[in-house]
Amino acid sequence: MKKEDMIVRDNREIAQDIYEMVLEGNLVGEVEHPGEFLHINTSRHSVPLLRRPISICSTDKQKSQLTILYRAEGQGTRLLSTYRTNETVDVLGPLGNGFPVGDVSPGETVLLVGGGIGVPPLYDLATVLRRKGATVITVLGFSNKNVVFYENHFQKLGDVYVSTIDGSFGYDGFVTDVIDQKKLSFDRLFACGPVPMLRALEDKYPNVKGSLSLEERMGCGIGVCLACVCHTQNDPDGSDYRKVCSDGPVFPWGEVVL
Amino acid sequence: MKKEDMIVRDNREIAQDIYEMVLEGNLVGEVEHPGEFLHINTSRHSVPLLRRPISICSTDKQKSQLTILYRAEGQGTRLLSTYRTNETVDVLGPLGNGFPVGDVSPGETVLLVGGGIGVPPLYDLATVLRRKGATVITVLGFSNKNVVFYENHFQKLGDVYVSTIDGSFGYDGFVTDVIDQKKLSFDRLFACGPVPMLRALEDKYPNVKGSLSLEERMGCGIGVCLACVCHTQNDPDGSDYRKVCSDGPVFPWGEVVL
Amino acid sequence: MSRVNIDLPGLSMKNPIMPASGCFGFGEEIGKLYDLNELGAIALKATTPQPRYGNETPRVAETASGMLNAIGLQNPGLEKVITEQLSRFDTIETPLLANIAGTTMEDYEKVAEALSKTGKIGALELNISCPNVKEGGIAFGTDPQLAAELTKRVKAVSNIPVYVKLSPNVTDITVIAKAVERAGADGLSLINTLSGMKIDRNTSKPLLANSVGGLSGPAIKPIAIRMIHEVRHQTELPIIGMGGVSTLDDILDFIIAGADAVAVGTANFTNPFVCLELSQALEQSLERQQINHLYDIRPKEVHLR
Amino acid sequence: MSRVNIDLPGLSMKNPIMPASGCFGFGEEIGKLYDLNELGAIALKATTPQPRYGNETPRVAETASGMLNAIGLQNPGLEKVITEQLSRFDTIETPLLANIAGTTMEDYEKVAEALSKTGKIGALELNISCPNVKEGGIAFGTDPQLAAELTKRVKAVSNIPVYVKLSPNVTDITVIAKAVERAGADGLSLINTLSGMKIDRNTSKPLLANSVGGLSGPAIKPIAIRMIHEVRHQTELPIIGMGGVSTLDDILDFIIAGADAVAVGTANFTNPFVCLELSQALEQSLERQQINHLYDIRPKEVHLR
Ligand SMILES: Cc1cc2nc3c(=O)[nH]c(=O)nc-3n(C[C@H](O)[C@H](O)[C@H](O)COP(=O)(O)OP(=O)(O)OC[C@H]3O[C@@H](n4cnc5c(N)ncnc54)[C@H](O)[C@@H]3O)c2cc1C
Ligand SMILES: Cc1cc2nc3c(=O)[nH]c(=O)nc-3n(C[C@H](O)[C@H](O)[C@H](O)COP(=O)(O)OP(=O)(O)OC[C@H]3O[C@@H](n4cnc5c(N)ncnc54)[C@H](O)[C@@H]3O)c2cc1C
Ligand SMILES: Cc1cc2nc3c(=O)[nH]c(=O)nc-3n(C[C@H](O)[C@H](O)[C@H](O)COP(=O)(O)O)c2cc1C
Ligand SMILES: Cc1cc2nc3c(=O)[nH]c(=O)nc-3n(C[C@H](O)[C@H](O)[C@H](O)COP(=O)(O)O)c2cc1C
Ligand code: FES
Ligand code: FES
Repeated sequence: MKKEDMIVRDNREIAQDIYEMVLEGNLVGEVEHPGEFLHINTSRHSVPLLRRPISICSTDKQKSQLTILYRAEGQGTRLLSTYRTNETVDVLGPLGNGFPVGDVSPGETVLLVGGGIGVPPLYDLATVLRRKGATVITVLGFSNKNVVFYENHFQKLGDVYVSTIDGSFGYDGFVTDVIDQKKLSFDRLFACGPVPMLRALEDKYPNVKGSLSLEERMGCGIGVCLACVCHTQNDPDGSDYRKVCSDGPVFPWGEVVL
Repeated sequence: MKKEDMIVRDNREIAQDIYEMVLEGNLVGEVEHPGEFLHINTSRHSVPLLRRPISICSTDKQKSQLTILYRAEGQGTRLLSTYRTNETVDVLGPLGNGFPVGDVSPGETVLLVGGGIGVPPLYDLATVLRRKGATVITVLGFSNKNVVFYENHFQKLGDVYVSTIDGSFGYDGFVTDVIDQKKLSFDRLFACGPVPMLRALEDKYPNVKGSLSLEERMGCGIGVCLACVCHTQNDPDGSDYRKVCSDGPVFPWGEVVL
Repeated sequence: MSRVNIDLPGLSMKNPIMPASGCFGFGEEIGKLYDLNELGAIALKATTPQPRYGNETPRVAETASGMLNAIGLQNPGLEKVITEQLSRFDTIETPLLANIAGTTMEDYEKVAEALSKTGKIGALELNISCPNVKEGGIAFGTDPQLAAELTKRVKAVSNIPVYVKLSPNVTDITVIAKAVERAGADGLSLINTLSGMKIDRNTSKPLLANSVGGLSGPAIKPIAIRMIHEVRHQTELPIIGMGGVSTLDDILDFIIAGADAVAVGTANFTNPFVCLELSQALEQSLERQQINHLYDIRPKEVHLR
Repeated sequence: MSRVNIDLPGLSMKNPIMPASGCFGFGEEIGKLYDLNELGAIALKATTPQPRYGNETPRVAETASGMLNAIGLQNPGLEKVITEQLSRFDTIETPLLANIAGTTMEDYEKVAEALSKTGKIGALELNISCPNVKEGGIAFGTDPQLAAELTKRVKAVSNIPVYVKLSPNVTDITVIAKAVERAGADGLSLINTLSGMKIDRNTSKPLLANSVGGLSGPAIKPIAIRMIHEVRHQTELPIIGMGGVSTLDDILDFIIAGADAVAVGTANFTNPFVCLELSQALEQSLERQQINHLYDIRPKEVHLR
């Protein structure tokens, strides 16, 4: 983990309010697993005060560069969208555990399910899985066609199905509808996206092998402040917990309460 | 008075930590007297919260442009120094009364005395006085040679004497030392600079015709909050006051308590 | 009935927005910038029986997302307020909330009686919470019994509604709120500034001439919201909420937390047009969202009144 | 004797900087980032007799130059703190300040006695001011008599110095400070967080699951400075000052206002290296200015101790 002023190499809007940012710095050398995240200080002053957790979408270790995708929505992410090439941004990372790609064997079929701004970490994951010889099927859900992104990127790595809630692009409905309709079968499932999506997937496939990546409001991002805890599923007295930032953000299927 | 997002046309360091900024906007059309000031919001968020009062140094009504000079020192002025050409900055102004150039007759000799970052408004003043046919003598005091600015500009308008406190440039000592040494004589005196300088001038020339421009910490800049008051000199019960922002910042010689 | 008009005791407001006391003077300067009829109401600068010069300068200091002020209740005094300031509003329909301060109960009574008799004031606001003057009513603001007695006495001499402006510098603001409610207050204003200090490291002394000043601005908003929420659940009185409001979102937050109207203070210094802009933005926003009335954005529990 | 070392009861500190309780856990994570021996002291997360899960999430919310937290005293409980957390410090010389919380006086006594017996703790810090737990000692923090009684009882069972951590959510913090001083406290910590609330406009409800949270960060610094200044002039006890510290200038302001040591809370979340960086920057700055000892920057009046 490093705290580094990374250099912005690119920062552009690739879909409505969705930005792709390329950052360069030594920190890239420490990235190990897809699904790790950065904790980004979007200001040089105290507004906004807290860092923003953003997943690493892909890395290029040769160039010491990594790419993140984010939705410019609230105060911090909107500020992030104003950074220009060659400015620096204060980044803490890489943080979190990432997806357990070590468990995947060559030849396995892995289903990746991403919802909205949960899609980015799956791209790095898909790349690594392909390199390992796994077959990757990706199902991406967005709210409407204006916010669809990276469909083409994923297509280079395997079959891709895109759905939108309003039907304005790809299949009409939720990711689970697409999986049903296409009768997709798989050996393992990795998912990242809004909690209702994750919950629908867990309800549908209670016993699948796989992991999901969670979001929670964070303070420190490194396990110190206990802002980001969640309950575990088999915990009769409700005292057990996981920290999303340092025990997660990726948890084994069925481990934490959604 | 307008509140306007003015366009930055230039913003460059002209001496150590001293910046010259050119701003363009309709507000320029409302500038009337040398010595008026702008109240500048240096941030788009709440840090720093308050505007910064900065004098208008010169105006070009044809181009709807004006120039300010400021020292990048604290939080707000340092932020101001980061603005780039074509960005906009939130400005309230013009504010304040300005120097009473209407009182000056052609042929009068006017002594302008400026100290440090009190120099800027005198430049516009000198220009207007010259246009009126007055003879302008300028004495500028700075702390050292690295922070001397606009000497050449003033030279085009009349005799200029520069002193530095450490003697590293021009005459050695305070502005009052130069006036003594050079035995400068004049019909009227306009001054702007640190309070000790103004006080020294008032002590030296208690009965001169003239005005001085004051600084005080401000809230609103428009006379509402009563942050910027000062006492008046002939006020036995101490209840009389002037607001620097709206009654001033320029006051007749001997009117307010320094 | 518009989407934004509201009716509070003595203040029939075309929208819920008013400048906060001390942040608008007596309307002279800002009245030149826009038509004061656009405002829901106007809270005037504190009036004391006698003229006051206030504290020495520096009177303001900046802090992170906030400012400290120690103006010290500078005002021209009761007589001049009546003769020189109130006539400005003769052609303006916006109701006035006259803020009153003093050192003794008699001070408050005197000003309240005289102002209410002018017929030009919609309601009175008792500033029992100014932290910047040693004798500035601060004890009235922190002691429930004194606050109640003052309220009762002012009510007795006033023929218009009386709001009490509460101090946040207390252990439990609901105790004071309930005390003044029982004593007959018609409404509450909260919060006044929090007592704070800034050090001037050049001198190793407090920066403000008065040492201590009142903290206002966005920094105090979470405290204001919490206190309004608490008080809302403990009294039935209308609440004029304030503390750090500068955006439309802030206005909505205050209404949701339980304020019936919202006052804007410090933000007037950064943007003298802010109250006008917020009034317009609020109405437009409700229209866009087809919300019939502002209060419909509140959760059910808050509909106490 | 370095320029920055200071000696407080139970805490012999190589510099005046320590992480504030709850903002450093039990040193596990940040101990991996730098050598904890560089710190003046370490305030540990609050320990309660039994393990606590704390509040549901969301537990944090952002405000202008501040944050609200409602962690709810999550901690592994006294037993595990002793068996699993304290051994981490066996090779570290930095003195520990163990923060204690509870619901009853007995809770505090139990934890204080057990922790002081371990021989690994330099001093205890009674958290009588956590605003995030209904039973979390908040009454102790606002009632001078209860605060004094608690202090007395904890002193009786502890063989190490006891600091009392004061709540800012009171009308007069000096009353509590003097009460615990008379009751035998060895030092004071101030300030804890201010009680605040943020509205989630998507739901029209408080954003934090616990509704109310504690406000910390730069927003509260002027309030902290004011309270430290007040308390400094009313008691002789050493003061650990905190509230919004994140820069070297902040440290100096706190020392000038009357703090004897300075704790850094929220800033650790933005920059986990901040305590290390501040320790180094402070020593360098004094050296550059040839100031022999930190306390020399204080004005004379503050030299009460
Ligand atoms: C491990 C992890 C990985 C993430 N990866 C991405 C990503 O790759 N791209 C992306 O666009 N977003 C990602 N998010 C969500 C992203 O962190 C939030 O959208 C962002 O913090 C919102 O900040 P804001 O300034 O837009 O909103 P504001 O409303 O200003 O945020 C206010 C506060 O709430 C927090 N917050 C608000 N929404 C969320 C959320 N959904 N999750 C966590 N904290 C939140 C903010 O961090 C901040 O502290 C990730 C979240 C987590 C936890
Ligand atoms: C009428 C007027 C005209 C001025 N003209 C100029 C000018 O042309 N060029 C220039 O460089 N400076 C000028 N000043 C001074 C300038 O306003 C301050 O230097 C500036 O506000 C300091 O802000 P900061 O962000 O650097 O400092 P900070 O320390 O961040 O300021 C903190 C607060 O103190 C106030 N403050 C600090 N110093 C002063 C001061 N000397 N006067 C008033 N307020 C102060 C700031 O406005 C702010 O509210 C003028 C001041 C006044 C009153
Ligand atoms: C410069 C200034 C002067 C004030 N004067 C008064 C006053 O005279 N009477 C009063 O009741 N409140 C006064 N206040 C408090 C405000 O009315 C308001 O309660 C407080 O500032 C919080 O709101 P804000 O954060 O929007 O400024 C004053 C505040 C400021 C900043
Ligand atoms: C997330 C968080 C957890 C905290 N936990 C504790 C605690 O367990 N015990 C305690 O006495 N104070 C606790 N505090 C209060 C801090 O120790 C400190 O008093 C306060 O945050 C003000 O300092 P700051 O502005 O530097 O954060 C906590 C603060 C935060 C932000
Ligand atoms: S964000 Fe601080 S513990 Fe996870
Ligand atoms: S700055 Fe507000 S009255 Fe002058």
